[in-house]
Amino acid sequence: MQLIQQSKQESLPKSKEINQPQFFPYTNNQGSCLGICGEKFAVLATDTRMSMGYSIVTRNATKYLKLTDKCVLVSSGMQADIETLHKILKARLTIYQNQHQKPMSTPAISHLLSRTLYYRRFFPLYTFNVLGGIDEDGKGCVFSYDAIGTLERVRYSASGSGSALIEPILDNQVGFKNRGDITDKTGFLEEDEVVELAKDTLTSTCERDIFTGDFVHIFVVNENGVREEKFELRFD
Amino acid sequence: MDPTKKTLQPYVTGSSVLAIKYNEGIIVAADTLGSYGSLARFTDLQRMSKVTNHTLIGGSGDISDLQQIQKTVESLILENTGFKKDEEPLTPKEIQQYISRVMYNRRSRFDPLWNHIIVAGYQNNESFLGAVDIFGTFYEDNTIASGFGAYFAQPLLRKGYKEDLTKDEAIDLIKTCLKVLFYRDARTINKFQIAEVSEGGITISDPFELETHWEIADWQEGHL
Amino acid sequence: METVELYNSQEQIVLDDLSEPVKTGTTIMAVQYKGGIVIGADSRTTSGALIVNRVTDKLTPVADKIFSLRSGSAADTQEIAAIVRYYLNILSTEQGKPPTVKMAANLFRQFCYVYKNYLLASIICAGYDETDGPSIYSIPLGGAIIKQPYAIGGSGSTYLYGYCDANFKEDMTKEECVSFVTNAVGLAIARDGSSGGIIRYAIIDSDGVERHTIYGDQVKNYFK
Amino acid sequence: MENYEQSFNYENCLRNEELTKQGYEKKKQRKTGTTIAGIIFKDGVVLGADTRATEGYIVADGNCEKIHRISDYIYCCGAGTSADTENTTALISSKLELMRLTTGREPRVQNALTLLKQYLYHYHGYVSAALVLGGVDFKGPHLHMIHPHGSTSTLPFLTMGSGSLAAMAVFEAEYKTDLDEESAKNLVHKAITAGIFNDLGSGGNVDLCVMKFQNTQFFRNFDKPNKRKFSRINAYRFPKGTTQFLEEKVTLLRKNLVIENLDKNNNNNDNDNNDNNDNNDL
Amino acid sequence: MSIYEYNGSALIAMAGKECVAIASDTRFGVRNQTVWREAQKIFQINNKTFLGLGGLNTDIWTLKETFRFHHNLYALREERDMSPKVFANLVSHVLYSHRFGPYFVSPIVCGLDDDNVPFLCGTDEIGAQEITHDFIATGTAVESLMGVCETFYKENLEPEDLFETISQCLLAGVDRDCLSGWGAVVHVLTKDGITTRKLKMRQD
Amino acid sequence: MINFDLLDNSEYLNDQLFSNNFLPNQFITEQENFENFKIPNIPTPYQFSKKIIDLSKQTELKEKPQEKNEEKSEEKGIVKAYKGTTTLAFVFAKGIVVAVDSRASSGQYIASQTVQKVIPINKYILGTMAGGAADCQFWQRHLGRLTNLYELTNRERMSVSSASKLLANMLYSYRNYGLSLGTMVSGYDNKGPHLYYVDNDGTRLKNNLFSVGSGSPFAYGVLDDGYKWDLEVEEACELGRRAIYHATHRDAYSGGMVNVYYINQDGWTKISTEDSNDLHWKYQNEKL
Repeated sequence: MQLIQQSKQESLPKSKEINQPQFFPYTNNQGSCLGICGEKFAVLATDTRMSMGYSIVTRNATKYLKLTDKCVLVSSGMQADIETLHKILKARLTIYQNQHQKPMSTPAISHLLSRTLYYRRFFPLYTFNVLGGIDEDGKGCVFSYDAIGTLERVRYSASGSGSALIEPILDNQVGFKNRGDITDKTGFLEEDEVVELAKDTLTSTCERDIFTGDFVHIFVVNENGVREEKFELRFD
Repeated sequence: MDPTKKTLQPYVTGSSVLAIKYNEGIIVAADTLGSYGSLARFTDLQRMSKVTNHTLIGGSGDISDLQQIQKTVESLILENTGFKKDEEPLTPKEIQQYISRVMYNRRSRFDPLWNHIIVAGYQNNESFLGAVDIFGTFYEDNTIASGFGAYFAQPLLRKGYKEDLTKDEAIDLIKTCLKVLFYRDARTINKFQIAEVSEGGITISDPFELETHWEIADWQEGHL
Repeated sequence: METVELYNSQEQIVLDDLSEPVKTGTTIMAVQYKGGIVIGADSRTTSGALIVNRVTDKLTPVADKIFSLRSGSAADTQEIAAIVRYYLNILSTEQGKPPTVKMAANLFRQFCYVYKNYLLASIICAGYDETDGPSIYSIPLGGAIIKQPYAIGGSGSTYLYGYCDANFKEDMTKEECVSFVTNAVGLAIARDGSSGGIIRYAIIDSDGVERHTIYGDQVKNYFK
Repeated sequence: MENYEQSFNYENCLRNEELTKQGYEKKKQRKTGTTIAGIIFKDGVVLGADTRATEGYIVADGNCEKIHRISDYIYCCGAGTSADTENTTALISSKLELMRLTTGREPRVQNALTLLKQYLYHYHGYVSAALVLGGVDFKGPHLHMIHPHGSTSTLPFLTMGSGSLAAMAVFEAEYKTDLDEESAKNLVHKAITAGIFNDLGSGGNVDLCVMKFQNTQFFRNFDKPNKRKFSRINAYRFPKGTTQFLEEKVTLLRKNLVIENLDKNNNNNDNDNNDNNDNNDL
Repeated sequence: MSIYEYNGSALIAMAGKECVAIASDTRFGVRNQTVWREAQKIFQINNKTFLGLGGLNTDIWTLKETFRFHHNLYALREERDMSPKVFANLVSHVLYSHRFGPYFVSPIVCGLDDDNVPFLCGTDEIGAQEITHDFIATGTAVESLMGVCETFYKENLEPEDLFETISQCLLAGVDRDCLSGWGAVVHVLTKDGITTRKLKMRQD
Repeated sequence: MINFDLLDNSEYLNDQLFSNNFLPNQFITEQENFENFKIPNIPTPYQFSKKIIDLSKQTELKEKPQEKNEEKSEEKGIVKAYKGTTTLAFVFAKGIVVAVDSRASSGQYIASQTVQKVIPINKYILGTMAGGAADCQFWQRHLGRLTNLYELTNRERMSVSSASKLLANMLYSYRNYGLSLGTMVSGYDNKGPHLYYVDNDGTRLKNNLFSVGSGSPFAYGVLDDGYKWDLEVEEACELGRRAIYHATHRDAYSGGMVNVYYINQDGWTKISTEDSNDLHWKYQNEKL
């Protein structure tokens, strides 16, 4: 079985104590992003603040990638890793386009992203992603990930520094959890309602999460393509 | 790679570099000090350099790594002009992207270039101001400051920046920031250079000294 | 070599960490001339590479004609100076005559020695008294006490030993001595990142104390 | 049982140490990431502060008060661990008040400075309060800064906290001697705003305190640069019955029960004459 | 793991129109294991003051008794109940006296003062007071609770609406936290009395 | 596919690729250059991901902070991967029952309540997910690919035994690299029902009954009590469901839905998906 390779552990240098300080290759530039899907659309949003420690590096970072007309990726975490991931995906999609003469479908991209993240299992890309769009059947879809590529198709998801603040709101408003007044818990919200909700959740989040703020890029992916909106948050 | 051969920490370092866009270009400024620990060792280092007719890079952090980056970029440009003679020269954006990939890869090898690089360019009637840091993070902004400048100069630059900032206003603003840095950063000396990136190309000024004020000294006298 | 604070950690400087004690990097010196002494110091107080106070007064009087020059932790040295001043006050009231420099220096020694594991304080105690005339005591870390014709201290002093060895003469005139002190402190300010700002100096002789300040823009610039 | 006024109680230290050894991590205490600043003008002092208190990266309080009263004419801004700044200033404040009552004179700023300095030095930086102390007494306006380890500086303009660099940049760039009151206020406002917008640990509103001889004006929320920009609060409606519950118990307050009144055992359940007296004197 | 996560807790207090509500979960766990589902984390101090304590259970009970002792002593000496503000000062004072060896709790004090104006005060483990006019959340689920409260809170709610809002906030927050839940109790305090409800919620 | 080459040429190529001026002949189109594991270029690469990724068992405390020159504690476990679980599977006379909960936690935060923790490897073999969610998903998908390839090549289904062995061997080659998974490979082949436990150390055990994950102690109690060899299918499914429910009730890191699968000679079928909350009130009412 050629697949089972011998571990190269033996050939590695012995783990003798190296007292010199080792460079730590990660930093967290923070930020929040979220994705909510409706019946025939998906809404994705990400803030534009990029911070390093307690200082704001730039107020206009781009943390999103329009992959196809039907698919948008929003990310947060370490900016250098995010850009690298986006470049890898862009390259892969271009190759796919050239080989197959069609854009990749959103669920296929979701698996591609998952694998790309997992191939860095031993040196993770420090990114927290939400992928959303519409699938082959025209239904809205959102995929949630962790940093090393766990993949799940969900109805809504949030990631980044404010994820713990955003997700319970969505549980209540989109997932109708614990809501005695709602009978149909599988229903979807309307498009403009979801956009309003995304704006409000991010506004609330930036009131309480110091790393989220400045502006929000909101993407609405539906059958007409991707619509982009920019929205203002707090600057402090 | 043998860990003992890496730059585990920077040796000769430069402090802040500041940059701001104005209506017809970009002003970049830095002091001329190369510190060796707390020793002010090299006092006439030029930390900004012109890499093409349109692009200037300035860097803070380790000077050896900065020089390495300058050499890499120069060879890239040499290589590039060899292949595409008739075409447009490399844009500032392309140079920034190249530096960011180089720095990201060095970071991924646990052997980073200890720099914060500022790339300023003016090409095709458009000014470009971007930066790359030790991790390979790159970004563009209207005002950029590295090192201590991120804390001291950036607030002033952000406040002072407006769409139609004139050149004189920009230079005044930058000079104020340099003065503040000289007051408050222990690794800055009062010997600065200002570079101007605009339609007419790139000019880097001779080192000059700023007027400083010390009247507040009288308040402290006699107090512990 | 001292590590470089700005780049050796990932977060460039930890700003919310206020627990970092404030230190005076410092250049301090006291020199005896015929009939008096001249004391001088820079004015920079740093925490890492950040300048907390650029016009610190490091010449702290503990009695009318006795000064302490502080280097090390700002809190420790301020506190010791305050305690010594208090003791000397009581002593002089009890004795009915001003204290001698020797007394003051030994009080400093006492504190520095007994609490040497808890303090970061290196002090030069200098002054003029009727008994011994001008005298200078140096109390380095650990709490030794050494009487010297001239004393230098602080991080900037490492740059000065050669200069002082070459230029110090016994029985200088007052003017010679003042220019010796100001030149030396200026040299240290030029090269030591932890020293800087203005030069404060004082002339102490039988007539009393004469304090002077040379503002930062008037300190001789050695980089031109 | 215990005399809390005297000093700190160390009885839990051993237990907590043991827990740390077992591997339980310590929690971050509530800090005021803070920008605080002070400036001296012609005939007084202006102090300023932002209003954000953070716990980790969560804003614990978006509009807290960081300018503490020491006496009528002495105020103090605090940065660092908020419990420390609050309690340290309260302690010194009460000491000065006692001093005022004993001597019959207004306390001087130097009094407050010495007390604070000695208190902080005593705890070797473990009481992490970084303070900007300002006040006006008969010797004129005073402004001091006290570091957690007990060292002090005296300057015409001072800043502290994580946003101090941004605020100091504004001061260094624009400070002039002999400012008038209005421009001093504006300058402090500008400095605090620089901290608020450039430092993530600082945020919220601007508080100012203007002190002149025998005259103190406190401007709570002098400027509110960060109002919430978007709200759809009326979209969230939870009609009655949204939440399901298992049990319900209604207790009426006892003074409304007739039985208690018949009893007449003078149990004193009416709390209508409560005074709000502070016993905050540690 | 922090010692605060040893037992798990989630608490919110919210102000309404002449009323306040305080809610907590009722889990008592030992790390991942849920031991008891009826744990009490909210204590009534007097007719108009409630104390909620999150954090390490052993410290919760120690402190609760300490506060009760001080409160009773005060009541005996002064022949009146402590107002919520005074009680909040007591809490902060006792906690700060343990500055260098703190109790691992995060208390919330809420109540109505003499004019039936809501009073809310939270402190951290060493007694830094945070007096607000809208809501306070604490416990292991604090981030989630902060998010929902910030979104759903409205000013001047009537007691019934306040109950629905605080309950929805608590449930939404707790359902995203592993270490709290398993039942919740909500007290709504108005000038006439106290309504206590036990919520039906997820049991995982 | 799995390349351990530490020199890692792809980095240099990436240099060229992602600068905007790469030359056409340096453009790489083969997938393999993307689909490689990237190993950090440090003397002890296999310790790196252990340090970075927080996958320690929630029931255990983190290692004590030791000497001062150890790495800074804030550098540890910055990547909070999804994890946590109660899974169980048992063999009985009429087949195999696999039951799982559906919670993924990241630290103490519940990242998802709807994770599919049963991963179909092929029509006859199921794997379960416990430990790091990404590890389980990836390796079991990979295993699925291999079994399908095997089937295409050899015209017979891969046995459960060899599938589990294959997985165990793959995991063994990554021993000490910080992988975290405890999976049960269960299925039917021509020799009958089989159940194997495979974990990240390369352990492979065969038994009739397993439960894995932080809630497994609670599940074992119910399972051991109710387990008999000759259960009816309904009874067996109910036993699995009840065991998972009890685990979700007592264990903080388990919860969400209870999914029950049943495998017999015709392959696997999903029996039910029920909210553990509904189950709680159902069982509660039964008690009354």
